[in-house]
Amino acid sequence: PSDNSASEEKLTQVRVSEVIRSIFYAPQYVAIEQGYFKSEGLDIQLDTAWGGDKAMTRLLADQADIALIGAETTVYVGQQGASDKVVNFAQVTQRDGSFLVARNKIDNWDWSMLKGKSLVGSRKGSMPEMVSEYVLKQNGVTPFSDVNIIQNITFDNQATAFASGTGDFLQAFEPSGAILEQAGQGYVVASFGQDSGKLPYTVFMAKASTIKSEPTTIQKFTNAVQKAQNFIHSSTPEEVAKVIQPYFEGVESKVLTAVIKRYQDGDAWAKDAVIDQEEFSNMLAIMKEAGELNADVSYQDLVNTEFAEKAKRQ
Amino acid sequence: MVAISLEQISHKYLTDSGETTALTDISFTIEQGEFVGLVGPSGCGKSTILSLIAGLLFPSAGKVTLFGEAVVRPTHQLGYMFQQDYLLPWRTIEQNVLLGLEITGRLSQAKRERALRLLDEMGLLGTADRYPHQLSGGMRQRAALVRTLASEPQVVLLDEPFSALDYQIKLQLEALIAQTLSSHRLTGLLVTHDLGEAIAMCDRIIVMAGRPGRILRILRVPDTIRALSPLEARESAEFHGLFRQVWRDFQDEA
Amino acid sequence: MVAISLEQISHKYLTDSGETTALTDISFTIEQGEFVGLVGPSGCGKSTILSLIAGLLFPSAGKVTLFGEAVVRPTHQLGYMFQQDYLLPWRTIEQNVLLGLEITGRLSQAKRERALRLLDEMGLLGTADRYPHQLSGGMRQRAALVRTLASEPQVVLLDEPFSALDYQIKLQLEALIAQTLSSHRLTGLLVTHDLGEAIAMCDRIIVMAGRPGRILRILRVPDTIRALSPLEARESAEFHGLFRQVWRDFQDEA
Amino acid sequence: MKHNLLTRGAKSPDHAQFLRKKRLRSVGILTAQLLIAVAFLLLWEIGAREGVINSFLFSQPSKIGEQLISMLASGTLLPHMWITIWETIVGFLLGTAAGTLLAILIWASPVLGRILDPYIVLFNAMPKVALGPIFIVAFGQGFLSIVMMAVAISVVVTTIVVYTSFRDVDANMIKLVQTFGGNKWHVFQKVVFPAALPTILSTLKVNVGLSFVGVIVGEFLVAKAGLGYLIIYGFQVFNLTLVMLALFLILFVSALMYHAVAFLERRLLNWRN
Amino acid sequence: MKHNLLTRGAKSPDHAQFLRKKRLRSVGILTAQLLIAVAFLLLWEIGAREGVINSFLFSQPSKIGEQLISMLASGTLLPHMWITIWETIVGFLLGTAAGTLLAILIWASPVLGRILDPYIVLFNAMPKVALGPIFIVAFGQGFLSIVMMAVAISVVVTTIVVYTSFRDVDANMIKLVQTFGGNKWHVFQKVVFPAALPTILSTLKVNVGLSFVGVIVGEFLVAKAGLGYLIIYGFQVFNLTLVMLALFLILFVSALMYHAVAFLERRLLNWRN
Ligand SMILES: Nc1ncnc2c1ncn2[C@@H]1O[C@H](COP(=O)(O)OP(=O)(O)OP(=O)(O)O)[C@@H](O)[C@H]1O
Ligand SMILES: Nc1ncnc2c1ncn2[C@@H]1O[C@H](COP(=O)(O)OP(=O)(O)OP(=O)(O)O)[C@@H](O)[C@H]1O
Ligand SMILES: [Mg+2]
Ligand SMILES: [Mg+2]
Repeated sequence: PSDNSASEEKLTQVRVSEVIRSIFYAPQYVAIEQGYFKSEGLDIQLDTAWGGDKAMTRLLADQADIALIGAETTVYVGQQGASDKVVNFAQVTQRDGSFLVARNKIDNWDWSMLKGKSLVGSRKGSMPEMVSEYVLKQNGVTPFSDVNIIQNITFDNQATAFASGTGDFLQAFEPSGAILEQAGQGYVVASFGQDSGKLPYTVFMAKASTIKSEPTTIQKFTNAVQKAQNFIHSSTPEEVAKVIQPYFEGVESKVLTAVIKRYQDGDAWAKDAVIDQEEFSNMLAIMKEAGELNADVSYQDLVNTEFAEKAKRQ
Repeated sequence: MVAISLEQISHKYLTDSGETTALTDISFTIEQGEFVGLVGPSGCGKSTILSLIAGLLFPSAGKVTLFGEAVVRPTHQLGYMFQQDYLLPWRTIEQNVLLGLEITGRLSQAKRERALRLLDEMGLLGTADRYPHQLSGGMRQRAALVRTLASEPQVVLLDEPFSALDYQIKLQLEALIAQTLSSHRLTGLLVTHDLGEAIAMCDRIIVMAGRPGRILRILRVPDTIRALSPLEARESAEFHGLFRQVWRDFQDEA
Repeated sequence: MVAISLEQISHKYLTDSGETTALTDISFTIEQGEFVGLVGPSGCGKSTILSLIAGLLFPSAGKVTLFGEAVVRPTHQLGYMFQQDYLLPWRTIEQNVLLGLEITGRLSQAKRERALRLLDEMGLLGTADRYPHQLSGGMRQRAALVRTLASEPQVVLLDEPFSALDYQIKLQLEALIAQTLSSHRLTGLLVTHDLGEAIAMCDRIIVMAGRPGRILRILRVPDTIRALSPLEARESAEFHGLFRQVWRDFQDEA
Repeated sequence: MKHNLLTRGAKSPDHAQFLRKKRLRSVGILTAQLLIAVAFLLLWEIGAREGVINSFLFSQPSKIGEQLISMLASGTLLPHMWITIWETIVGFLLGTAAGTLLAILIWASPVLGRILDPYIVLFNAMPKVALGPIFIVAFGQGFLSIVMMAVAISVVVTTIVVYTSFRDVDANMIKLVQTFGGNKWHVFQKVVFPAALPTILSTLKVNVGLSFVGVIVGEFLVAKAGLGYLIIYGFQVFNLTLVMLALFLILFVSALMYHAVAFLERRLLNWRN
Repeated sequence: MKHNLLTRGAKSPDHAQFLRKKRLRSVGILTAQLLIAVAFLLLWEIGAREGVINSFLFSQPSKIGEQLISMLASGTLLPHMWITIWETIVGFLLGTAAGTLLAILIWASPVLGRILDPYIVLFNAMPKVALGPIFIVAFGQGFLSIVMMAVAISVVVTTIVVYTSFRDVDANMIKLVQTFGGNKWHVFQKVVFPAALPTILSTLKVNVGLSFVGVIVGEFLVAKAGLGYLIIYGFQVFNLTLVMLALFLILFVSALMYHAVAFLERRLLNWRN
């Protein structure tokens, strides 16, 4: 279905580094597969960094033009005093994408059931971990004193460790949650995203200097993202799954569909690319709660909504 | 009394590429107290014979006996000296000398003292606490001799014990060993490729030829030569006669 | 004409722990065509003297000349033979033999043919394409001799070339080398710790003592002995006289 | 004499006996080796089926086999293998060349060697894995970073082993060349290098392993393809059968490369017979 | 004779001359080494200040120094170092013990050795980094996994080196013990083990490095503390000064452990003088 009207030579090359390959970032794959980028005159070279630090490093080392990472990294980079700040310009996901998985089915879930148990979480300072701690506190569970959070396992291995008997609960990302359920190794009992409120969880970002020198490219890019967001919100999980299947070799389409449905139902994907101040402040609050915010950072410095607003109006 | 006897020994080494007949039809006996030389070209099986007597190897055919008993394993009736001293570098001379007694579990205060006395006799007074690398080549070989004697063997097998030494030291050590063996009334079997050495030191000489290893002839060293020290023996007229004779055997063989 | 001359040479080796005086006040000359033996106990500096003559080392004091010219670096006028053959195991015998010519860039078809002829003369016909490990010890040492001669030296330095060999082979090689050097009219300097060997092979003998290395005496071998082959020489009465004489010198020293 | 497989090539009855015994033992050893492998796979399969082993985590041989066949059939497997092998070969050759060159330099100039020594020790002791991020910044996010990781891991070991083997060459062989008036270059070319070659070649066997480790580490860091990438990706999509398959293929490839170098070694050293 | 620092211990004027020359050269070499280090740090600092080097990604020496001092002052640094060192020591001792034991087994039973041979080669060639997840599953998510990673990385190398040094013991020394009627245990205890000890000890120097690599890899995988953890955490919050500091400390610790083992080696082998 891609639009081939623009000839190959005219395409502007854009190097995009995504933090990991995840169904959570479906809008991005949709924008590529549906030809939205191409019709805007962009040729996307997608590369998976396998880690927020690595993706950010690539951006900073000029090995990528745009990165898709959690917005918290821009805060970290900002508070470490980078001269060329990294600016968020287009939101992809608006909630934490993780779920709480228990070993057994629990019908009437209450967060207080976590008390006295252990939870396999993420590394200290990472967004999922901070969200998790925030959600726990919101629900009257004090992290570390009420619940033992196991923080030391690499992202790749958390689900495996849980399945091999580590911890009572797991903060799971998809498709791990769905696969665990399918295999009868665990059951999703709650969604962290639901309880954390909206925040700029994963966004497209670029260096301030890039945004300044290439505004048209950034605009075109944002336009394409907006189109993908429209597509996702007007299509069935099956239709979305079909489009992004090539990016998930080795994942059954059944699982893919289930996960997409879960994200759609959970309102995980932003309707538009605009990062509003409220969402951003929510994220800063969560970071502050976690003790990782130790310098004042401003919404104005780190967020640019100009392009997203324009794309939304089109 | 017969100390060592070999009866129609033959021995083959088997390897992937084939078999080497190291010895064929070897028979000889050595009387107690005798000192016998074993000479022959490299590879004729001299070391193999010593290994058979020592019980380190077993013959493909034939029978080896030590004091009338078949050899089935190494025994402390027997001492072995090698071309190199093989003093263990991490042990002091005393510890090296006591190695055999240690292994056979016969180490006692009396034996330790006897060993130290032997060291003295060999002119190694004061070296007991030194490490081998602090000694000269001749001293090391003498220490190796003490190590052999410390286990109180009846029979001593010597596999070219002088060939790694300086000529002067070699002549001195030849005299020392000949004298020590006879004063301890030990039976000796000396392997050497130096025909002159064998004639000068031994009572009898077994001359071997190679490929396959066999005995060319066994000859008795005349008493006139035997009465002399190894250094003097080399100058006697009979020595040269004997030397020529065996030398011609070798040349004919080659 | 004087081939080699050493004038009041002394040499010290310096190491962290101190200095070793290897040689003091060494003076001698060797005439062209002469074959001189250098004997003395281990460590008395025999190899050091050869290294000085070969230009591998420079004396702490004194002057070394070769055919009247001061020695400043190794030259192809000079050939060197070692105790071991040091044939390069990855080269065929032919390639080994041509090593010297290769290094000095003098390899030509004529020289190659000459070298192969030398191999034949030494009884190594047909071994040119073999690797060293396929040869016996005696053959290897003979190949090393050919390697030395192939570079057409005027002077040959021999550092205990026989001491790693079997007695029989050693006697054969002694004769071969003595004969080859004289037939090529080469000057030779033979280091050995076997006094008998030096007497049997050489025209003159330089007897050294150690710690520090110095010359004890220089003696001429009587023509009667020189006329004989090394094997025969050992049996002559003069041989024993000379041997005794030097032997006593050694004993006095020690 | 009648010969069967066990006594073929025998030179005599005794030798036949000897060969039979020896070959029977070899057969026995081979059998034991196969038995171990088969028992391992069988126990795994049965354990997984019976639920003793968590087949969800460890997958099971039959599933891994299916995955292998399906990926072979769809042509999605071999490209990953080739990429990893190719990266390893490039890293291996570069690492060996760089290490040997450095060793030659140090041999030729002992002063340089002494100056560099503490840095070499330091770089050798440093876990190169920790340098990963610097590699990304310095060499970009692809092939070059991976290859450089392979080089970094293997280069110092090569230098040390090669230099040691240069240094251990019999001093008398060097003296031999010097008596012929040979200079340092002659010494190196005629003696030191050929004498050290066997050691150098046998290091290569180790080196190819180190390069492979470097490539896998590098692929974990930056790959878009390759066996290391398959592992990362397999975890991401929680397809542990894919992870296990990748692990087996890594084993397979490393064995393959080890034997390739061993073969090369034998060919190059055939003067030894 | 008047002696200064350069000629202290001289036995004669010539020797004094020799010592002076030698020691002057050593001083020269030390100076060159320091110059390299200083130049490196200086260029880095200046480059960062002038903006030639991206000081955000690479940090700069002065900032790293500040970070070091502030972390030392707050007492948050040393615990991380101790943990890493402790894990390395445990992994190192276990790996060496296990490797030596395996070597002894193989030496004592050559048939066992031949049976295990291909598996040992395979395990050796396998990049252990790739096994990380299996370690988590098998050994949990803490200390044990980290130590086991250190063991896994060092054990085979130890086995191979130790076994090789057992095998290379002069056959005549073994024969010596046998002529005294010694059995296999005597041979091992009196000759093979002590003769191989120098080689074993010098492997330890390499081993401690390997164990350290294992620990860092393990810490990347599951650590709650340690220098590897500091790197991960530093990246997580984009404090690259912390990352660089951790890298420097890793260098420092690895050099420290290398020299500790070298010291131990010298002490244990003092019979050599
Ligand atoms: N372990 C072995 N395996 C195969 N062949 C062997 C073995 N040991 C010795 N041989 C062969 O047996 C023959 C006799 O060897 P042996 O060592 O007894 O000779 P030798 O007379 O002592 O020689 P040398 O004077 O060189 O010590 C030689 O041809 C040798 O190659
Ligand atoms: N490179 C060196 N450094 C220090 N000392 C040395 C060196 N080479 C030789 N020596 C010492 O110099 C002395 C003479 O040595 P040299 O090798 O010339 O003796 P040698 O007569 O050839 O002995 P051998 O008969 O054992 O070959 C010895 O004491 C030796 O320890
Ligand atoms: Mg022998
Ligand atoms: Mg010498």
